[in-house]
Amino acid sequence: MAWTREQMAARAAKELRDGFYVNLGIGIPTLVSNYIPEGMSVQLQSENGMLGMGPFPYEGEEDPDLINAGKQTVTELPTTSFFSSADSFAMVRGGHIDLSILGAMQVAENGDLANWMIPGKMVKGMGGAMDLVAGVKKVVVVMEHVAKGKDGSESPKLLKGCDLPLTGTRVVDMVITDLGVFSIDKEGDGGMTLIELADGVTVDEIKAKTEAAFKVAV
Amino acid sequence: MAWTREQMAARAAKELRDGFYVNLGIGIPTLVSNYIPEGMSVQLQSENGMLGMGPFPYEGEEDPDLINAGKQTVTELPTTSFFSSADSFAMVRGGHIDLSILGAMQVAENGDLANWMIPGKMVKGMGGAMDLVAGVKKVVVVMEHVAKGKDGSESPKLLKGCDLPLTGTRVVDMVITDLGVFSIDKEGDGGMTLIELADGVTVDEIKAKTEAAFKVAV
Amino acid sequence: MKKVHASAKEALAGVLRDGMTIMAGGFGLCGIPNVLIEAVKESGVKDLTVVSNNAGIDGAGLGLLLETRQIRKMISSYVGENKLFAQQYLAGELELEFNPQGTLAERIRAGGAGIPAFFTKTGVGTLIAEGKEVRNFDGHDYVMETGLFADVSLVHAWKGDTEGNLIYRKTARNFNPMMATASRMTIAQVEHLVEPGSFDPDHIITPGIYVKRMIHVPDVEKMIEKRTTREKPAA
Amino acid sequence: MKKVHASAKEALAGVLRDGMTIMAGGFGLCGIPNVLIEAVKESGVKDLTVVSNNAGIDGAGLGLLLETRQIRKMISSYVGENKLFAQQYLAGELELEFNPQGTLAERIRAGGAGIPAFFTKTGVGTLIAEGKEVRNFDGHDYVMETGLFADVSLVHAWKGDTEGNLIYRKTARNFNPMMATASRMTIAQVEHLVEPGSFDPDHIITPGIYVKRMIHVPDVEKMIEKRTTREKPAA
Repeated sequence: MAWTREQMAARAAKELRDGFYVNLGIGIPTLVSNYIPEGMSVQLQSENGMLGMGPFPYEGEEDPDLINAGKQTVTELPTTSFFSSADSFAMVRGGHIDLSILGAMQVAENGDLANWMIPGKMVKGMGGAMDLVAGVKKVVVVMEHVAKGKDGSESPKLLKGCDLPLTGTRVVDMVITDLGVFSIDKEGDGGMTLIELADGVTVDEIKAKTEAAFKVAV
Repeated sequence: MAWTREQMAARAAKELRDGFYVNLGIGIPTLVSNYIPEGMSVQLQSENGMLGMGPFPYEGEEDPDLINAGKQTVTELPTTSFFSSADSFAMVRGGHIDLSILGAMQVAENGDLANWMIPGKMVKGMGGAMDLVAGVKKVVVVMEHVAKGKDGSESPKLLKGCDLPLTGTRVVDMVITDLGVFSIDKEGDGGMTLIELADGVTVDEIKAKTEAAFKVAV
Repeated sequence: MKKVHASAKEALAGVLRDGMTIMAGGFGLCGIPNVLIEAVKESGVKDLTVVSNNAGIDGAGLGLLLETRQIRKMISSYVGENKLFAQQYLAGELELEFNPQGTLAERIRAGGAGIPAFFTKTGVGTLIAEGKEVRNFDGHDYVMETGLFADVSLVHAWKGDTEGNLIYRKTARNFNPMMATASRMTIAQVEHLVEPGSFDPDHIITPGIYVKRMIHVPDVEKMIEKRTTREKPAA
Repeated sequence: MKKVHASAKEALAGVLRDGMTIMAGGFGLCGIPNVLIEAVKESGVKDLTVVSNNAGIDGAGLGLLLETRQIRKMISSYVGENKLFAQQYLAGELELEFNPQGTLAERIRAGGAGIPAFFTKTGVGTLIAEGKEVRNFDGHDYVMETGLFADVSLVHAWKGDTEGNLIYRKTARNFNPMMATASRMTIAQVEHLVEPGSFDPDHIITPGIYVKRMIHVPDVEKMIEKRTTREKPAA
């Protein structure tokens, strides 16, 4: 049985280490904050200018001056600091953030990532995604294993090469899907390796739903 | 009779305008702050990270954390702000400072400036001088008209071309010496023009002590 | 030099002209100079190039200037929240230059800091790098990006003194401090206007040198784009 | 992650090696990490490249590491206050790379910000530009300078919380904030050590992410290089 969104987030949380500074994207990645192990110090960065992001506020305590990069109201922690967008992306681009967990439309077996535009559709913009994938030490993608069309058809998202416009080249270190976990040797020629299977999922099922070539080490 | 150091500083102060942000170099330029006209708002920048520099402290009130770019103890004003060296030179290089008044070893008729090293002598370094002359909107040099050797010989400091290593090329807008005031068309080909004489100084005296070609408009 | 003006209209007097470039601070609707934007709308100035991370939403922020078609071109990183924007863009009435958010922030900082160009690895190998110089430093490729400098910057601050020193509040800081440095004419709206000397000088984020004009907006409306809350645990 | 260490020696444990590059904050003797510098001296590490605006004075600051000949090369903007420096330099025992002060500050900021190179007009047409690329942007020449990144940065702050968030005092800020961002291992000495939550988060200059280790130096000695005063007006 494939992993749920919650299970994917819980799996992604296993990449956290004590003392890590982490940037979480919108969607499933946001859920990862619910799985930070007790006693582990993990500070969340929000690229609009905040380090040490707290949970959503209680109703009635929202502050319009205190939002995250998804424009949601959030709260402070004792560890919090605020800074400008230039300082925030100096932090991102300078390689100071340990881990970025984000969603994707497509990932290629060499680590190329596409997650910001579909030609022909209205483009909303890349926001901070290109900076994050270029700058953060380790990039983990969390996404559904396949894309589902309106007609119910399925198409692979783990590809030999992305056909959508790229967000970054050779940037993804790990992909967590509802079916399993892949590591990518983004700086070498080691390609993609399946390192974990979701409960009840077989290598054959993954092979059938994956265009990218991958080694198996489960 | 040639101007005194105080008179040169007073003359330089005439270049101040209400609302100006000004950087003053070490020596005679520092004296200019004594001649800011009553009622005129002029904020002094110190390139080590301070805007709105106050006078020297009263004895016993020196603060080791509060110094100017010449490493002298200074004081705060109600207008003061502090910032990093990177932010300070962003301010300088970005053209936000209206006026820099500084000393010089040599100035050429095209506005070239030399004030940081003499080959063969121990070099102390340029500090912030190169940034200031490159970045500040208007650069005024205040210096003795001629250099005096140990044997009493005199050599001109206003030259056709500097022979000492340069601090900046085509950077000086005005030179105030003990003998008079020169403007320089640093961006065009207008060269140097004598625009004021110190009391009792003649154009002929200046011509005799100046290597640079200059027009006369006094 | 009196920096404080009685109204946004007065603060903008003599600075607006058709075809000019304006920077506007804010991230989403957080920390936007909304009172100044409204005055730009009322001025009727047009053919604007606007540098701002987002384009407001329908009916608020820069969305106001889209309604009146005063904007010819946006330089932004994300414009997703604005239907009117999409409509004008798809109709070819609006130019759009996307910048990665960090590149946009750094281009503005560079413009204010006298840096005409810099290299970044953001966007290498993507559409963003097309037509730009790519150079290798120490084995990695970087793309050259240029500084941005505007005719006017509009910023929002929490507190300001009459000298122009500004302090921002929480994530309402965002693009405001860099934009304050990157124009010939920076105009700030401040929620709290105080006398010089009211601030600890170590707390000032934007030194007064950058702020040419100011207005006091004591009761400024602040909107929340995505109100998100959690439930209070039962007592 | 415990960042606070009991002593400078403990904070430096395992990070020093011969031939490494160290950044040291401060301007003159103002805001220098003197307790950490002393521990570097005691460690005996040698062949250091030190990035610092100045080289201390005889017997204080980086002057200590000159006495013991632990420095092979300085990257600075001004070294005028140090006779031992002059002596070792003229004897060819010490390498020296002068950077204009603003270029030095920006190179450090760039190194910390992931910018391998940038253009500045500072130094165009001077010795500083020799051997470097000069390029014209909009009719003006600029020289390309590269980012600086060190193995270790030593900084001094006024206050720090145990999370590593730092606040500086007056002009003791100077090069410390950029240097904190531009190394793999930033170690801070703080005069006041407090618990997280003690600071208004809008006042923090260096976010804790940049600080790997800290020591508390409650009674640190601060020297004044040029004591300059004026007379009190008669009462």
